Amino acid sequence: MATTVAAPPFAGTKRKYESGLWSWLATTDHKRIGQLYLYTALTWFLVGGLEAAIIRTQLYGPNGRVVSAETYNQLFTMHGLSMIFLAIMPLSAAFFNFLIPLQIGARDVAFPRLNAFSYWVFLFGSLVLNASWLFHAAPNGGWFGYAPLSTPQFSPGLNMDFYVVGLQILGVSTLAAGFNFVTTVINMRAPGMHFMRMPVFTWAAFVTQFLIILSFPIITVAITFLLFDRFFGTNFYEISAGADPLLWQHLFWLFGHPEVYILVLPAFGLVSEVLPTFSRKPLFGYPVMVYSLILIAFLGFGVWAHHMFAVGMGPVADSIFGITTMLIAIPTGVKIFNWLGTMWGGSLRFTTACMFAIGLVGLFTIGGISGVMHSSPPSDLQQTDSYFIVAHFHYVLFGGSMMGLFAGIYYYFPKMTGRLMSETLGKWHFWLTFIGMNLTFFPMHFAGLDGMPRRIWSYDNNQGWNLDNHLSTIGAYILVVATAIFVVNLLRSRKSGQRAGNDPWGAPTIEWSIPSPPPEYNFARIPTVTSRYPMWDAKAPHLTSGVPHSKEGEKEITVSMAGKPTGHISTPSDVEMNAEDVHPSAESLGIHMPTPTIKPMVAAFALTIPFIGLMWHKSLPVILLGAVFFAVTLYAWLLTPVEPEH
Amino acid sequence: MASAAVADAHAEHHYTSTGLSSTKIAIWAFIGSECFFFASLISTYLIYKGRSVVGPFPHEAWTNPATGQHFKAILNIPVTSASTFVLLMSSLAMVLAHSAVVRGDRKYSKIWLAMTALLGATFLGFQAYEFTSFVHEGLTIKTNLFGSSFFILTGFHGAHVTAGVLWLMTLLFIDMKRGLGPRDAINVDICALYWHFVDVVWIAIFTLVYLIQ
Amino acid sequence: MTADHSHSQTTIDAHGDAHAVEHTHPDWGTYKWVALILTLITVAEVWIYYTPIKETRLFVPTLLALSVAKFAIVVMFYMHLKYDAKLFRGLFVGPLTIAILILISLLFLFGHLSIHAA
Amino acid sequence: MTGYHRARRLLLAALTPVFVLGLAACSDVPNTIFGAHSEFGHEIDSLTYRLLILGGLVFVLVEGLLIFVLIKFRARPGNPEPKQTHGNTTLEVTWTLIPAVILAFIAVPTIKTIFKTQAPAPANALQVEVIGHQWWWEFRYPQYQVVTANELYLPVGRTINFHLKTNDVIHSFWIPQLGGKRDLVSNRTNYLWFTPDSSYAWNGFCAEYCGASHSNMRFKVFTVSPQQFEAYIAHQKTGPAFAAAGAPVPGADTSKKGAASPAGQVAAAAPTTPAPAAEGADGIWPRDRVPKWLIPETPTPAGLTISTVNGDPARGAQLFKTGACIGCHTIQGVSPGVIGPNLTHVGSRYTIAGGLYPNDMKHLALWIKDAPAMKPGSIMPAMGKGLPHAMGAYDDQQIADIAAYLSSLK
Ligand code: HEA
Ligand code: HEA
Ligand code: CUA
Ligand SMILES: [Cu+2]
Repeated sequence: MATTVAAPPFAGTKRKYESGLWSWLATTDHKRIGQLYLYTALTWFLVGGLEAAIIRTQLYGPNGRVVSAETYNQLFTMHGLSMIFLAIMPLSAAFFNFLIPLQIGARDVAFPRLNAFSYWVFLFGSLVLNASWLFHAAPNGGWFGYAPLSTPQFSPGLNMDFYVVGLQILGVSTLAAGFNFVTTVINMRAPGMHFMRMPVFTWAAFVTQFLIILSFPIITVAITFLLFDRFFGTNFYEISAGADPLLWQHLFWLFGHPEVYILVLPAFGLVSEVLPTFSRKPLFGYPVMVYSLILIAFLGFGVWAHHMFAVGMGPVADSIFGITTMLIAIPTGVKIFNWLGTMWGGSLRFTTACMFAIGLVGLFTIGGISGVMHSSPPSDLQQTDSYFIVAHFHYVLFGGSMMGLFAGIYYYFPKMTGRLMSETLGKWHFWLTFIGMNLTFFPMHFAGLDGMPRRIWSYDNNQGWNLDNHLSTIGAYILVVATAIFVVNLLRSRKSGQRAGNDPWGAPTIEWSIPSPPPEYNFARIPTVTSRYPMWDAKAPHLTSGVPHSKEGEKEITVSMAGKPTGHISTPSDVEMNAEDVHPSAESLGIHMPTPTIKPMVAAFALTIPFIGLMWHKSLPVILLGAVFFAVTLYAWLLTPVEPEH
Repeated sequence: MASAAVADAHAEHHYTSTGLSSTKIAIWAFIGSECFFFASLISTYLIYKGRSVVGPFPHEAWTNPATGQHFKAILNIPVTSASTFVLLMSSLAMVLAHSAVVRGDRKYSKIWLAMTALLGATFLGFQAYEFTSFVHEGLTIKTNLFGSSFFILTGFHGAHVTAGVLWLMTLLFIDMKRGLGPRDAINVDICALYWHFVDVVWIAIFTLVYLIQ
Repeated sequence: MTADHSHSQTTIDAHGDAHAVEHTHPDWGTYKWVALILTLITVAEVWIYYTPIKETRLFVPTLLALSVAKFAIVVMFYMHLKYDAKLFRGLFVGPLTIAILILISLLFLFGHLSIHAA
Repeated sequence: MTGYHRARRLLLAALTPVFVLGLAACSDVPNTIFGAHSEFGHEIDSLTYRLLILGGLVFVLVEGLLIFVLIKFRARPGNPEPKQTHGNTTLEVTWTLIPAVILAFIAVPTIKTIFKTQAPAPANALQVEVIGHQWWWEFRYPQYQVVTANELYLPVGRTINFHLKTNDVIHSFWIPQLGGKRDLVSNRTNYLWFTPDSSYAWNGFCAEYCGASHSNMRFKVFTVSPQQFEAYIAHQKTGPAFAAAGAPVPGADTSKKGAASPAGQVAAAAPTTPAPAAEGADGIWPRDRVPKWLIPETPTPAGLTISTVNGDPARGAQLFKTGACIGCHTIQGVSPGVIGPNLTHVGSRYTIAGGLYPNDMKHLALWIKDAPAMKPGSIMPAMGKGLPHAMGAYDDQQIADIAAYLSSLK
């Protein structure tokens, strides 16, 4: 269990870089980077949602004329891109950053500066992608930018240039983070934190990183081809040269399907943390939960062509991909049922976090079932590219990923900020989201079954789609309100939320044994872990005694917080110990933390320059200058040691 | 991103759960990822094999029906065999450099590092020659599907070699400045792993692209 | 052939890094043989390219076999995966396998391979 | 069939709540995928019903269980700390197996249906070439050398084998009521076959995003009696009703993809007699049987007006022949253009512009005046005088004349 000494009295000299804007630009602290990810991603979520709101307004009635067809095409493309690459993935990344080191008992990630680099590349990439709006030339080829529509012949404008360049930059960020977290989980676990003791979120994150580092190279290649086609006249997707459009489709979905699990597994992980805490029971079937994660990820590489059932791959391929796709329902089902098993016999506390987690269990299942309906190729011929698909993926993406991430935000906000989010506003947020989300996306099933194709700018009257679309749009507006409430709650609670102790929820894992927010070094002394639920072993021996997840005779836990009696289990009323400044400094504890540096940020900035040069009339000087600048910053960064020599 | 890992390992002289070096884990993860990168490039080359609507072609001559212009088969096996051998030898030099560093043998570490970089540069020289002569024979990146997929595949491999050469020269530079000792072994080791992987990729390319028709 | 080499090696760089596993590399004694074998295989590959074998249906399988051998040797000895921690083997062989499977299935999907032809 | 009826009954039992909602959500549903009107559609339907039933089952089971748990195990003041269970192998095996079994019940019929529906089409099938264009449809009957656009006539009871090709980007051919879609993939030809089993009119859509006017790439399908189909074909083979003077142009290059009908040969063969006046004799779907949802209600762009809609066909014919129109459009015996839709019998269609507007003088005239305004991204340039990027400089009267000419082409 987590054994960490009560820290020596505070010798408080603020280190430089410790406050102000500079401290954020130069930070290598995984917790700060996590928050940078969080707030950036939430902003993009609002943008993506705003795009969605406009889409829904346009579709409210037949023959809508709110936006032009061209604008509409840019809107849904950017909506998809923003939500997937700028909202959900970075939101997950926020939790990877903030949580993994805390959950495995580490001081930081394996490569703190690479971590900062990843964030800054993400930020600049997302800005480049959205800069397209300024030129009225946002990507307009759909989020999977099918060739040949995306080739210069059919998309001569800047639009798809932004797509290519934006995704290429974002890819660098995601890959860099991927290697970083793989290494972190493998190598930075505290003593005794065996793989099969790791919190399930860390497991989910770990598996996700493999999906990332194995699937992103593929999209990188696909996009590189498109980049060369668009900028240097190669023929990869050039129809007149005999190119085969299915090349893009296969490469894209080879990435695209693993991607959808990249989007949902972290949410699964968060829910697997939240449900046990609020059922006051350990996760049901921990090993199976871990194996199913691995199995889902593995199968995820063998199903990509289920997005292509209408392209005419022939009966054999259709059958194979249909079957492999169905198989994925099994490990996923196991997760659903094990979550139910976790709650079964528990004593459920319906906090906002818990409600969102339960929301995932209920809503993701709906999306999963429609997914299985797609997996039957002949039936999918009637479903594909209709609103039935749109319904499916919003149930899995909003009902799955977003619900899980909201649960995570309410659950971990106190650990990030030391303050609780308002439960009242939280409940409002949940119920409005729950109602709005179903009202938005359930009717889409019917619209789809009634023959409404997706990605249509406007539809005609008396096609039988009007009511469905009215409802969807009203639902979307409810979601806008819900989200607004969430934003307000978040901003207010940061400043004036109720103080949270180390462990406001009575949670089982070691990140709750340290102060909220944690000191930069996380653990005054690296804990030694002897079970899956160390905090429960310590706090409620009578509960956990004799239970396989804990070792007999090791029940006492000392929670590291300045001047607090050991063994104390904090409650939201422990106000004083949360103020940042009561933490003893790293020096006073003789802990060496990485020196803050802005080199990663500069390097990230340099990296984007060649891409911009590419779009800017392929200006060779800019490209070369950028490349050299990048090389220089890279050397400057890599040749300075992480920590002051000691 | 692997290069970013070189000096960046926070965990290097801290406790690690596996007792293994973090940078080394990262580089292996990176290599695993690179497998997918090159698998995609090679797949594309093979998929587009024989699908070009106009020549020139890799293995057989072609006369342009419109202009009557004649093109001979593009690929030049003897030259490429030579460059393949060069790259193979560079791998040998690399391992010797590494064990020299591990031994703390300043003299030979410098020699072999330099030798590796030199052989790598030679390989690039071969590739430059190959590319220019192909262009003269009428195959550019724009000519046909073969041209596009061939130049991008081998070009990206060449880019990897270039990065490797720069990395080696950096190590050589450090060696000359302050000398690489056993405690730097790990940094040379990961560079070596990268270098050998690039070599291994070429082994696949040489067979799948050049020899098999 | 490698056992004693790697042994002597261990003692040499024991002071290198804390972990013997990582550094039981073979040395020149092994490397020269490896290099020789690799060279011979390469020669063989190019040689059969210029022999009648090229026309037979054995050509492709032989070449594949040879390059797989080369590939494996470099990975095992030069990248010392043979001597190194299992973890690294997993990190490399796992992805490599999936990547190759994907490559093969793509060739099937684009009709370059098919059951009866093969 | 019977299987599918049983399935349907079961379904209604299992999914009443969902269906009530469903029906509420769509009172009048011309394009529903259910109760399809071809054997292909039936195959798919029965599979889809099966999926809905089993899916509904899982849905009810999981959500029911969830709600039960939430009520039963909610924290109440003073209830004891729950028992710390860590899993239960038998249970976990069970809920691994049950889904597996359910999936088997899905997989087997799925595979069966795949091979059934993707078997080669019967030899005697009617061959129809479907060629996608941004953003309209070209339909060709190679066996009859007939080319038409955006409105497709099919005989009931005869299998139709579609050859799906595209002239540019990927499109997707979808008639929800007749069966599932197939993509039109550049540099490839896809096939899709089915046998319509009842005579009616259907909406068709482009289902794959294909650029600016993807939403405006619609088409209409009429399944007619074999006799009526013969009449239709016969009529299509004749020259335009308004046989304006002018020698048949030499056959347009048919070898080229997307080329027009071999005007030369056909025109030579076909006496250019005026089309029979009687409704139906020309095989055209009778106006009084046109369902209301077949006729588009698309509003015309604000600010785009035409001052007159009564023109003189004869003058229109002259303008057409001397104007830019001939560069893009084929009118049998008049013009060879192959870029736009074949207009030989445009007057006998119910819609124009890829099913976007009803085919009347007003819309025709507005279309000719400013196509890009009428249909975003349209490749047909504006013809009206003084309009931005206008290709022609026709005043409203001239436009009305051309419109009159075209509508006369029954
Ligand atoms: C979070 C992202 C996410 C997730 C997790 C999933 C999960 C699944 N998806 Fe989905 N999918 C998308 C995101 C996602 N999808 C997106 C974005 C698209 C559209 C892309 C685009 O075109 O723009 C898409 C499209 C898509 C298609 C292509 C449709 C088409 O375009 O024609 C298919 C086809 O098979 C499919 C199938 C599945 C299946 C079988 C699962 C399975 O993993 C679901 C498994 C889960 C369950 C089944 C529920 C729980 C299980 C039980 C309760 C056990 C019992 C259940 C049964 C026995 C049925 N999805
Ligand atoms: C995780 C991914 C994700 C999420 C969360 C969403 C969320 C939503 N999506 Fe979307 N969607 C996609 C991923 C996602 N979507 C993808 C991948 C596509 C396919 C794109 C393509 O075809 O290429 C798609 C396509 C898509 C379509 C189909 C477009 C078409 O085919 O023509 C529609 C139509 O209704 C839609 C609607 C919505 C709505 C209403 C929401 C709502 O849930 C949004 C809710 C969020 C908000 C409402 C936040 C906004 C809040 C405010 C603006 C308040 C501001 C307040 C303050 C600033 C204080 N989405
Ligand atoms: Cu054609 Cu969409
Ligand atoms: Cu998928």
